Amino acid sequence: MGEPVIAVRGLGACAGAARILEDVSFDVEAGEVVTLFGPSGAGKTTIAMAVAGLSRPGVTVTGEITAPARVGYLPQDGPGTLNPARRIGRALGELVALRHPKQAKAERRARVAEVLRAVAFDEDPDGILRRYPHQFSGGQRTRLALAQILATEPGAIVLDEPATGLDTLARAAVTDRLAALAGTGVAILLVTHDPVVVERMDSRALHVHDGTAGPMDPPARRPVVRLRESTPSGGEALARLENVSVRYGRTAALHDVSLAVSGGETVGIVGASGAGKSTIARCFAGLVRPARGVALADGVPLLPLRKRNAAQLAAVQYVWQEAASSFDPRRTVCAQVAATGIRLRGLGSRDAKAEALDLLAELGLTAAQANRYPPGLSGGQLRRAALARALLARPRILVCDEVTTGLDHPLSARILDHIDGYRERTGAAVLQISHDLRTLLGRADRIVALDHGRVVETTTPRALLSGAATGLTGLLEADHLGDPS
Amino acid sequence: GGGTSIDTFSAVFKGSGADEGIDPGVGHLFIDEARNKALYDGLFEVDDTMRPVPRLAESGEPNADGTRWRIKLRDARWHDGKKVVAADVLYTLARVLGPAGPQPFIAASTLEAVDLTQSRAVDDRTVEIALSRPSFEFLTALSAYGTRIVQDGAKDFDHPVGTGPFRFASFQRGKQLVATAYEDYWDGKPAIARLRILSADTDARLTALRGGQADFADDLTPAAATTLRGSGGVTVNSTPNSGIYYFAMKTDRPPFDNPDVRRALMRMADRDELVKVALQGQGEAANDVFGKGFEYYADDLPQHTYDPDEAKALLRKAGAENLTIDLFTAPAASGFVEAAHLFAEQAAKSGVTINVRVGSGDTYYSEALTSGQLTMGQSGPLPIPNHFGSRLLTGSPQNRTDWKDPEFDALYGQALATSSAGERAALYHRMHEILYDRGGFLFWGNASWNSAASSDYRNIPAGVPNALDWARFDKVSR
Amino acid sequence: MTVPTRFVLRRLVLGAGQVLILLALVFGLSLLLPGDAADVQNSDLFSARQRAETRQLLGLDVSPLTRFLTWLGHAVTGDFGTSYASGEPVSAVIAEPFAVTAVLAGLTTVLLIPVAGWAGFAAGLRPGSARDRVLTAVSVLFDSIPDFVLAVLLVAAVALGLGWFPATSLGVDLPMMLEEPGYLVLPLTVMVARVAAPLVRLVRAGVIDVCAQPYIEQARRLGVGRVSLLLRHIAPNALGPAMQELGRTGDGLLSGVLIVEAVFVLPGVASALIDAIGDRDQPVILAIVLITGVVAIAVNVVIDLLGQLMTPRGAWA
Amino acid sequence: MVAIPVLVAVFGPAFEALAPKERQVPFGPSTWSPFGTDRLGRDVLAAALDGGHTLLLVTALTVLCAYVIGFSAGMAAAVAPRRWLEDLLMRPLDVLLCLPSLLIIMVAAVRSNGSAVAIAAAVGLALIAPIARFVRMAARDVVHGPVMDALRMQGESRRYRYGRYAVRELARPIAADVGVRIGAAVYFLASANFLGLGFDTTSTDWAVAVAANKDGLAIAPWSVLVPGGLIVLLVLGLNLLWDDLLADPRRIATNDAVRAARHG
Ligand SMILES: Nc1ncnc2c1ncn2[C@@H]1O[C@H](COP(=O)(O)OP(=O)(O)OP(=O)(O)O)[C@@H](O)[C@H]1O
Ligand SMILES: Nc1ncnc2c1ncn2[C@@H]1O[C@H](COP(=O)(O)OP(=O)(O)OP(=O)(O)O)[C@@H](O)[C@H]1O
Ligand SMILES: [Mg+2]
Ligand SMILES: [Mg+2]
Repeated sequence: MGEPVIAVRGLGACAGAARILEDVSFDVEAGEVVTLFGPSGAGKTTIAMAVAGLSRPGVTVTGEITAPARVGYLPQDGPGTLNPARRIGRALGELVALRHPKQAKAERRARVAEVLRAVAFDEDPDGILRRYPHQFSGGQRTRLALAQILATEPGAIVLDEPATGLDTLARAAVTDRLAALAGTGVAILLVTHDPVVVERMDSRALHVHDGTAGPMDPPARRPVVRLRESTPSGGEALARLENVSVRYGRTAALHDVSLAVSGGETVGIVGASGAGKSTIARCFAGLVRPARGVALADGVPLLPLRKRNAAQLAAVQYVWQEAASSFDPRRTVCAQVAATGIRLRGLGSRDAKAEALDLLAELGLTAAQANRYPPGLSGGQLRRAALARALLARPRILVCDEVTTGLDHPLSARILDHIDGYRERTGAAVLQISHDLRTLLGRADRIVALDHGRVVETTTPRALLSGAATGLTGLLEADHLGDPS
Repeated sequence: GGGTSIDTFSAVFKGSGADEGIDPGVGHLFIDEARNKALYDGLFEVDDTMRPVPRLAESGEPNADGTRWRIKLRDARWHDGKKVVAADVLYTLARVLGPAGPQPFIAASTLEAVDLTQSRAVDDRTVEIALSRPSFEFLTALSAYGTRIVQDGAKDFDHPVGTGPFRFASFQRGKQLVATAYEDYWDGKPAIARLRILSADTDARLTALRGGQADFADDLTPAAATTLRGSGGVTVNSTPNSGIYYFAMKTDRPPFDNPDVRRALMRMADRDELVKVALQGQGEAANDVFGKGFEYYADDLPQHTYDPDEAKALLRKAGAENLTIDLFTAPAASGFVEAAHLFAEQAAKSGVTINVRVGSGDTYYSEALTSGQLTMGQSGPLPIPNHFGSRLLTGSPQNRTDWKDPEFDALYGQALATSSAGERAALYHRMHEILYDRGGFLFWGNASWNSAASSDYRNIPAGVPNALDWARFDKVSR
Repeated sequence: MTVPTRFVLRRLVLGAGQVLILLALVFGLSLLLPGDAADVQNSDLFSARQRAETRQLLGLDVSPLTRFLTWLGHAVTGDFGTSYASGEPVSAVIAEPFAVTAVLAGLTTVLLIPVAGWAGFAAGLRPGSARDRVLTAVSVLFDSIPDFVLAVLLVAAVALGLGWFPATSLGVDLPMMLEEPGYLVLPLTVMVARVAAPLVRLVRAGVIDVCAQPYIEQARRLGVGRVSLLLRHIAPNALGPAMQELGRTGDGLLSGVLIVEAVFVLPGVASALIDAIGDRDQPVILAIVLITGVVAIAVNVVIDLLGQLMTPRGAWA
Repeated sequence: MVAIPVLVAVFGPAFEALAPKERQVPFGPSTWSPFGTDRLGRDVLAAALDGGHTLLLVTALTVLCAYVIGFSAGMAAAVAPRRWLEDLLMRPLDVLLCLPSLLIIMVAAVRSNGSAVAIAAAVGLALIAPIARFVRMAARDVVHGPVMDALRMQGESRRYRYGRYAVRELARPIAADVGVRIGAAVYFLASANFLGLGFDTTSTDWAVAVAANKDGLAIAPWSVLVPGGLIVLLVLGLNLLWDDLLADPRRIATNDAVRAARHG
């Protein structure tokens, strides 16, 4: 073997007095895939950024890193790397041209289509090319951000959670593609918390834990799906969509979707990236106005967000898919979480703060972390803070858009336990949007599958596992769930 | 004189945009006058003491009672070669006394006494003008604004044909007049072959002169004059008694209907300080009578002095203590607002509160004519009889002090009808005494008029504005 | 695309209304000034009777509303009436001012965009650097020196001191000016300095903000060339606010250029307007405001259109 | 840098009281300070000491009021969910934008007898439209971003969302803009005076002084340079100060970390 493409020696990092990383060393050779695997807040992003040659505000990095001058880097907040003012086709075309300046237009177009296919955009490339980033779903944007990197064909890539928000099929496609890329001699450093990715990539995994990185045993056995004893309440549906259709300009995102969640029930929503899951959530949150149909809470039509009063706001809470970008960067996380309590429940600021800190602690955030500004927290930490912010309102309807992406298994279990506990205590209706079918199977009372904006299946986990649900077999197989164990 | 000819001479005057014109019957701005002076001639023009001197006329003689004036014309030619004849004079008079266009003829009121039906051409070069009432000051009236002679039958005043030293070439309103030397000018061909009269704002006039884009700049601020004095290659002319600054008390309404209040005000003004500050020292204190340095000026009257205590006493006498007065002013001329505020400070020493009200400079004089108690103004040089006639008679169109005094009116009528100049002077003196004692005008300063020219030239015009020697470029030489 | 067409159409329809309101407002304001054209023309020498005659001859004795509507009716047919002050047709009065201003404004814009763009980017790309400090200081300095001081100093130093350029354009008409561009150098310098100063600061602020965005970092990392990075990636996101400032042409042309016109004796629209206001010459005032208003509103439409195109976040509707 | 003009403005009047009151020769030497006298024969330094507080106060208030209104209008337009609402807000402002500001100021000055309040209001009025357009443009992204929705969902008051969050988020461009507007406000009157549109030129207000004394630029340069210099210092200083204060969020995180380190 030749020289490693990426060599990290004695990497340390500290933020103020806190040590984030300690003596991390590893190599990535050409054609090799190294995954950094570990719990949220362990320091994975810090390592990835260091390798990509980026400094993190407030963090001082020590140690020695050898890496090629040009490393393709996908930050954890992938969508943020898309220029909002440029059409995707143009943006990718430009990057392709960087690599092949003399290419003819047609060839270039073909190359762009190829890159898009690599990140699992199969259909209608023309329509896609003309769109601006804000016209895509969260997962689609992450993939587009990845596509930008692939378009430049770098010799080394650092990817921070590329599979966030990807459905299992897309995830499979993307990981396969990355594996193939490694086959062409590209060195890949991958950050993930997702054991499936680790496994599929056939990579060398490093376990990042408390700021240290060590070799890892083959990924832990994925937990066996344990089905929840479903207790269908059968009562009046608390949250309901009636024949809802949503359009974004000329793109139709939902067609005639009906859906009901009763109090005390968890309904999981699954579907390919771009299927319309977030749009459903946004209907409840009052962020989009259905072109047809209504969203109801307690039988009463939901108003657009800006028209809701405090009680109505508190009743329906939504956890953003891109949690990090829903925080005001200039105000401490704790204050932002507490604000919910102050505004929606009329708590005093001291009480609200205490309650916020308690809740955050329960979700695994220390007081010190909570008192930082958002840029000082890891992606997973912010996601939990976003959940806390919603929970503090004591909502009757909680809509979670991929709250557990980017969280390692024990932590996500803890989060979901908390949500379950809350649901049971208060009889709230919970809508869980997730790509993590495995987890969802164990948590949801019912699962709604979406495809191209239509409900294709509404089923229970049990029925699903028993193979009765045909619409989801693809997703199931991609997650190796096809064969019930 | 006599030297080489001057190719092009550019003189820059204070411009006024679309207002400007070259119709000699209506133009009333200084720049209009400068242009008219280049293109036309009047029968008479006034000299620096405001005494009429013959120009296109050779002489003017009244009959015994001053009701008919016989005027002999000079042997002069129009720019188109025609001779100047009596009919031209009669046509000019008929024009300015006839129906006006959108812009009135200025001389309509000064020449109001002319009786056209009785006037006639005696021969080609003699004209007899009849007046409806006697006036031995008629020649002064004939030298006023708007009286320059136009050709008989002239209609097109956009392409003027005059008798003046320069021949019209082109005119752009608000920008420039170009004129060329008229070889057959009766007073000799000008040395300047091509004369440009340009209009520009105050600062631009200074800049243009300093930058060599203009050879002559008129109406410079005191500061500009000071600046230029310090720089070489430029000669600054400062003509005294060229602008008379005043406060005008409306004598027909309280508190100024009481002569003692007027007397008090005359003692409330520290004229020296006003001149020093408002006129930046470039002028002299005035003495509440108009026309220092002009014919008939009463210069034997003792100077009114600043005496706050005396003013207070007078006010007490008038029962007008703790007086509050509105002083209406506007940035209509340089130094107005400054003078108003300064005067307010000075008056405060006599216990009088003066509220300075600042109006719009564009319409100030029209507004000030009728409104307010105390207004201010500046007057260009004007023959003293004209000053009396246009501002101080009961029916005067410009009666800024609403001065209505039968004794005064009678004296004026008597003066006009008096053929002896000495006796007239005595009557005017009487009138001055009245005004000095209890008139409505508080004349506080006689400003100098600053103009400057490149030192390359000689015989640069430097008369008081409105007078013969002001803005006369036909004698300029190298 | 059909949607922007609709946007433009609707804005143009609204624009017609805006111009109408603008004209009405300006007319109303001009009435609020004391006196009228007859009063202004009245010098120290006219009597009240003469003024009344003048008023009648100018048609000032009819009600202002009638005057306004009559003017408007004629203006629609392209006839702007007759100037009160000079008695000439308004179109003749304003032709040269507009030509001068068009040249001045056109050249300024041509120079402004590269100057302000360059300086704004140069400063914004390296905030805190010496270059930035200098550029910021210079632009703030230009912004805080009154234009007339700048103009007068420039004239004193460059024209009178060094004699490089003529100090004023006194008595020079437009064709001559174009033949001998020396006349335009100083006025343009002042204009560009004045207008560019605030723009530089807005561009700089925009650039700094945009450069901190992850998509710019990413583009840079992916090896996008400098030029493309500036023009295609940073500029569209950073220039919005600065363009809004550019959109102030309406008032800018009318009042901002005034100083330059006055100092350098350039007979442009601004001086023409001020003269007309001074003369209470309403036909001329209205004609000037009509034309500049149309231009300004059109420019605003274009700028809003560009703004939408450059940052396509909101939907057309 | 800001300190000098502010100190002069605040403490100036006290020192100014020591200056001789009688008028000297305009644009001449002065008995009291080396800067000579101004157009009115007052000591230049004394006038400058006296004129700061009005300028500071009037400009600050004018820009503040214009900003409050312009900001609200621009922000409301940026937020407006309906096109017609936005048009309702912005189109009248476009008209205002085309309105010759000098005409407004002239009318205000003449109609109010030169009252400072009326003139300041006119200047403010002239500032509103550009501010509103600017704010609308700058705010469009911010008000439609997820943070704004999140704050809304938290029930944060409108005042907090727009008054605090949006302002903070827009602080940098707004600061740049405020600087521009202050410059504009200060010199509106000065320019108007330069052109002889004329108001009361006897006040000692720095901006007015610059205009009133411009005649003397060649013979008594200090009469323009002292008040002018103070204004330049003020505007320049404010801008540089803002630049330092308005760090980006990442800087805040850094400072935060440094603080944390210091405390243990
Ligand atoms: N500016 C900062 N000041 C203090 N601590 C910081 C700062 N930035 C990051 N941290 C802390 O450093 C730790 C490592 O963060 P990092 O983003 O590398 O974690 P991660 O492994 O990527 O987590 P996740 O999976 O949640 O993204 C976290 O606990 C985070 O709170
Ligand atoms: N503003 C928009 N304009 C146009 N199209 C949009 C817009 N937002 C979303 N879409 C499209 O609507 C569809 C549904 O989007 P949505 O965000 O609901 O997907 P999703 O199921 O949440 O996907 P993901 O798992 O990637 O988050 C997608 O195809 C997306 O491209
Ligand atoms: Mg991370
Ligand atoms: Mg989504």
